[in-house]
Amino acid sequence: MNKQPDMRVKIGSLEMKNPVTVASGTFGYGPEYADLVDLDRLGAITVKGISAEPHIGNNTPRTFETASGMLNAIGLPGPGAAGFCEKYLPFFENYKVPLIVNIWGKTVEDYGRVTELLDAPARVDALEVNVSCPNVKEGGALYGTDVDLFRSVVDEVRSKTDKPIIIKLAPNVADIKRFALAAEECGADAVSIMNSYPAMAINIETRKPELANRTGGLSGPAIKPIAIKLVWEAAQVVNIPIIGMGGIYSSEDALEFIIAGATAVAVGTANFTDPSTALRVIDGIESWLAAKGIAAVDDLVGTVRG
Amino acid sequence: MNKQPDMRVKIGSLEMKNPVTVASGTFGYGPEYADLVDLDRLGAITVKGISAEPHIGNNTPRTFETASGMLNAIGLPGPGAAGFCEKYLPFFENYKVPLIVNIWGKTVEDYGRVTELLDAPARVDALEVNVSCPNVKEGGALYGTDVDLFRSVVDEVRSKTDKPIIIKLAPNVADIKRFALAAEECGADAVSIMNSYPAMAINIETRKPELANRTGGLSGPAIKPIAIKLVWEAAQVVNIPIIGMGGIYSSEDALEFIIAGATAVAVGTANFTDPSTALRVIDGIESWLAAKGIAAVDDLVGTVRG
Amino acid sequence: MNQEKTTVLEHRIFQGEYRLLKLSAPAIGPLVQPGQFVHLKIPRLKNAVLRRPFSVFKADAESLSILYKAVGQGTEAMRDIAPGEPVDLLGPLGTGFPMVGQDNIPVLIAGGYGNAALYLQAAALPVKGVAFFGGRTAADILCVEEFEALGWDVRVTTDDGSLGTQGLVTDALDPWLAEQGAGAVELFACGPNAMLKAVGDRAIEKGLTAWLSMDRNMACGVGACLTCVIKRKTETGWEWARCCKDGPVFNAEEILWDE
Amino acid sequence: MNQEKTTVLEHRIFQGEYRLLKLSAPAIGPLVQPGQFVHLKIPRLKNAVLRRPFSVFKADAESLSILYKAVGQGTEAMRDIAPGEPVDLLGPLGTGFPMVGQDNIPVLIAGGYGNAALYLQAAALPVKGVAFFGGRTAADILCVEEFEALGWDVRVTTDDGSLGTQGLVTDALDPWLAEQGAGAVELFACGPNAMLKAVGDRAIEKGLTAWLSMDRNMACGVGACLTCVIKRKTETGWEWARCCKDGPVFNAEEILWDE
Ligand SMILES: Cc1cc2nc3c(=O)[nH]c(=O)nc-3n(C[C@H](O)[C@H](O)[C@H](O)COP(=O)(O)OP(=O)(O)OC[C@H]3O[C@@H](n4cnc5c(N)ncnc54)[C@H](O)[C@@H]3O)c2cc1C
Ligand SMILES: Cc1cc2nc3c(=O)[nH]c(=O)nc-3n(C[C@H](O)[C@H](O)[C@H](O)COP(=O)(O)OP(=O)(O)OC[C@H]3O[C@@H](n4cnc5c(N)ncnc54)[C@H](O)[C@@H]3O)c2cc1C
Ligand SMILES: Cc1cc2nc3c(=O)[nH]c(=O)nc-3n(C[C@H](O)[C@H](O)[C@H](O)COP(=O)(O)O)c2cc1C
Ligand SMILES: Cc1cc2nc3c(=O)[nH]c(=O)nc-3n(C[C@H](O)[C@H](O)[C@H](O)COP(=O)(O)O)c2cc1C
Ligand code: FES
Ligand code: FES
Repeated sequence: MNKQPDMRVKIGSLEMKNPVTVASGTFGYGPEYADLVDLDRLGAITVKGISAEPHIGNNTPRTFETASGMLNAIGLPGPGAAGFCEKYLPFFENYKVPLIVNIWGKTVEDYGRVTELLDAPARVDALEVNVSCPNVKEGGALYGTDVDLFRSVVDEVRSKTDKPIIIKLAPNVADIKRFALAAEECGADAVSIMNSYPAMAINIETRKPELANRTGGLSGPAIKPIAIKLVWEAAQVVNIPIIGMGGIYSSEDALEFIIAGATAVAVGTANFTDPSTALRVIDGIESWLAAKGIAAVDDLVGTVRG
Repeated sequence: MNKQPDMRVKIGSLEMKNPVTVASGTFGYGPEYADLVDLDRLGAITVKGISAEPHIGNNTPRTFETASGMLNAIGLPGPGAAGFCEKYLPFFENYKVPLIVNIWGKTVEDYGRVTELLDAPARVDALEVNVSCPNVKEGGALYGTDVDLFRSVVDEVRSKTDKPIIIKLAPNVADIKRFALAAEECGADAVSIMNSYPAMAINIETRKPELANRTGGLSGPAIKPIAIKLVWEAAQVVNIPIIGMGGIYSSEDALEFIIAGATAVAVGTANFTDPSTALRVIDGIESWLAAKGIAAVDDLVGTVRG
Repeated sequence: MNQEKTTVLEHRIFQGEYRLLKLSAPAIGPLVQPGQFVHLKIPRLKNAVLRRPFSVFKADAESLSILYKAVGQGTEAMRDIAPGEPVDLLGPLGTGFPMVGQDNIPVLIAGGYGNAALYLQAAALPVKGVAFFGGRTAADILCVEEFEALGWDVRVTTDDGSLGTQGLVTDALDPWLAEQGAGAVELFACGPNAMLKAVGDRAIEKGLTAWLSMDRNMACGVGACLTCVIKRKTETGWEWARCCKDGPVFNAEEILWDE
Repeated sequence: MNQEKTTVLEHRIFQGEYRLLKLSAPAIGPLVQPGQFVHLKIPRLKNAVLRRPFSVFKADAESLSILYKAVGQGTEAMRDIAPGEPVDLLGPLGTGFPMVGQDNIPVLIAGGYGNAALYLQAAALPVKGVAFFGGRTAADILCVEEFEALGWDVRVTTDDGSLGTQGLVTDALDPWLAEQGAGAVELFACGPNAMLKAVGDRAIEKGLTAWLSMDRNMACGVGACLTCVIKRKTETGWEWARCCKDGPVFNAEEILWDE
């Protein structure tokens, strides 16, 4: 009884020793939480979104707290692919944890370029593709909500790397299944669900939006029920693994995602509330599986009943 | 100074003495809260969704609490239009409060029939059209997320009544503006934003969904930032009034919706938390306007800056 | 039905895992009928949108009290309620127990918080019959002495035999019922669903009247949201009845058990 | 930087609207440098996902304390923190104040909780110069005697003249600065943005070094989320610097004020 459960999962060819990563943008580029969290205990690290060129991001205020959640409109500032490789990849030489780099672009070509730049370094284990970005060429249409644009991005990224690619779906669509299927058809190794939800808050005294960017993305426990539904729906139609996220604060939350259909999960906003969350989630999943006599976390994926 | 502000607003030809109604499904058919709330103080009452024929609704459990919100999948049980008129309209003879009846159907013809049945009684002041329903004829496609089906419903309802019709938009679309504009083009008098957001929770011990219907709608403070964004977006493109709702718990919340672009607001889930919410919201808006020296609540609508 | 800002008069461990919360409630207290409940807004639990329903244990002109056990985030947060703190209450809610029928011997059957839910009825009934209390272990059996002081003949069963007879409440009830003449007995029950169903089945079988206080998750508590529905038999089949408004107390004959 | 489950040793009104919260923090307390802060998870405020940053007022090998004022839902909920309650803390965080330059006279300038943020620096500086404290009214001026006891020459200004001179802190600072020889003075400031900018402007104008502790809304507090950024001048223009990691203390020369 209570044998050590097998916590390993695979995202394409990426092997994670447990199903827990951190959500892009909530864990910096790696070093920031290293004092508080033993990075090598994570299934993988997912770093903040990187584009081909350096990017300045939005003005402040960039975040705002809401009921059981928060808004963010950081605006994807970052050092660019070359800057990231120079500044942060050496740090990861001291760690064994798999490294997932989140990427984005303003044009399809941008996505291709950043993929090429990050395909080269061996330390980059997988790419997560953020498609919740406006396409400057197409007048701001969103890659994540227009299925043709979406395909063009996935095709482009796929054509530029053999590393596992994870497509991070936008939640604000009428039918997530179409996008999950399109990702699978275009050769993606996995999808991740969900990005933060487009939202807004207005200060009634100043009558100005609380974020400099006016709108931002809602994350945290508030959105968990939305994320669970989207994961559950996508899991009905795709065979590629799903990385589930949205308000995970506990191992129970993570197990809910796994039962809904997620092979792995990511801890996001919870890092701000409690940096030990991801480690607690890993331990909690393991002891729950052991207590239930479930041999492997993979056996639990998508086992929702009724 | 501090003159009594003008709280009146108009939704098509419907005159509300203040901008606050209650959200359909959270306030029963009228009598349920009458002991606790002076109904005639409300700008309008909006009752639970009514269909042409009586309907049985979903099995239990029908609701589930989530972080700063709740899921519901009541399944639109109800006495049907004739039953409603017989059982509940006499009650309203004792009140002066405007009565908005929320309607729904499983086919376009259903929408037409319930409209006809509710067009007759003079006590029904306006219809709010719930389009977040699956169309049984079209294999479950949702009226609220398919713009052609959406138009067909609005056209049908419009053709059957001259009473003000308010189209209640589904939030789970990539671009709310298309639906708000379509409603306006089809002759709707107003749109209401938003219905609860499709969502889900799973019990990890039983591995069963927490709702008998598996999925349900997320409401409450959790979704307020989503609702504010949708109201703000729709307000950029339509000239008809918007009734804003989603997590309103205080006059500050209501003012945020009004500044975002809502002419009126509805209090939903908050009725369960505190039945006095709607009255507190009315009083709070009034004294805030007075304190700021704003002459009429209408002057505040859509005055977001920057 | 009122909404009242009550004040905490007393908050303490009552027995085992049960706590007693006594509130100053001059608007609600005097109106309470046996079997009714209050809907309590948990102070400071800002991520919770729903109130929690609790049977009224005792009530008088100035106050009321409830007995509760921590089973989830809401009831756990209730343990932080401080003396003197304001607590927003809706009540009294629901349709409680009727008077016992003429010449009938009343029998109370309780498990868990059912003892609290039946206390006012036990006090109000003019005739005192037998009260069957069941629970997992001794600590779960509440208020035996209080019911005895009211004049009830209390029979206790526990799953582990730590108090009274070992077994289920029905193990004590059945032999006792077998001794009674048909029609002379009327049952009033509150406890877990399985117990209520067992009681209801026996009543129907024996042609007795049984009043069951049903426990359903609630949202509004006042009949508006249609969350708490149970299937009630009609001539042609069944309809939904609202546990919060049409109940929580139903005649066992009305209930369609199909879950 | 540590994450520590601290325990509340003391929680009381300090002065006016300010409260003192003293925590047993053996892992964080001994590491604190002047000008650093802690990131506090507010107990029981379950609808809040973000911690709140507070300057460390005092710290020793076993404990640390903060001074705070209720300005919103988070700080209001903090008033419910009970003695003995566990409080989750991250700290010490950020880059604090440097030592005063050789031969410079240190000058402290504080408004609001700035007095708390400057206390450890006031204690650590080997030379004690002049401390300018500004506030709306007398109740906002904290710790005058404590700074005097450390050997500082404290000059108070209040908007309403209820303590010290009437006026802004700069009204007292300017004439004093005018009397000093250039280069002999080094400024350390914490307070509202307008005050910090006024201090920075004066320093740049006069060629003095000024260290400003900046206040920005924060999410992570550790440099990961890029919420708290301010514009820092570079040779070619500016870049974002993180208030929580690269600051909160910045050299006034670095800061690009454009808001
Ligand atoms: C009419 C009525 C009277 C009641 N009287 C009392 C009383 O006098 N004393 C008392 O202690 N409790 C009573 N209850 C039950 C009480 O309302 C629940 O224990 C409480 O709502 C649980 O809230 P929670 O947030 O702690 O649990 P949740 O977090 O909501 O749930 C935690 C666990 O409790 C279970 N649970 C949730 N709601 C209920 C419920 N209504 N009944 C049973 N289990 C539930 C859930 O399934 C879950 O496993 C009564 C319920 C009703 C409907
Ligand atoms: C490095 C640093 C050190 C600090 N040290 C102290 C201290 O020692 N004592 C102390 O009392 N406060 C200190 N603060 C400010 C403190 O963090 C805020 O007062 C607190 O976060 C407000 O939380 P809230 O939930 O009560 O307010 P919210 O509900 O978040 O906001 C309410 C109001 O407070 C304002 N507000 C929110 N955050 C801040 C902020 N960071 N600064 C100023 N106003 C804000 C909002 O604009 C709003 O008007 C410090 C802030 C920083 C960044
Ligand atoms: C401050 C912040 C920054 C984020 N930055 C990114 C990003 O750069 N790229 C991306 O794909 N997602 C980004 N996200 C979204 C998260 O990765 C995650 O999808 C979302 O927050 C939902 O998970 P959560 O509720 O656990 O936070 C960001 C989220 C937050 C809160
Ligand atoms: C229990 C419940 C029942 C509802 N029933 C209906 C309904 O019958 N028709 C409808 O259009 N919306 C219905 N809604 C949606 C609400 O009217 C409202 O749009 C939504 O709850 C968002 O507002 P809130 O966050 O203030 O609750 C229901 C919501 C709840 C919580
Ligand atoms: S709880 Fe709302 S109808 Fe019973
Ligand atoms: S608060 Fe996250 S980077 Fe400073």
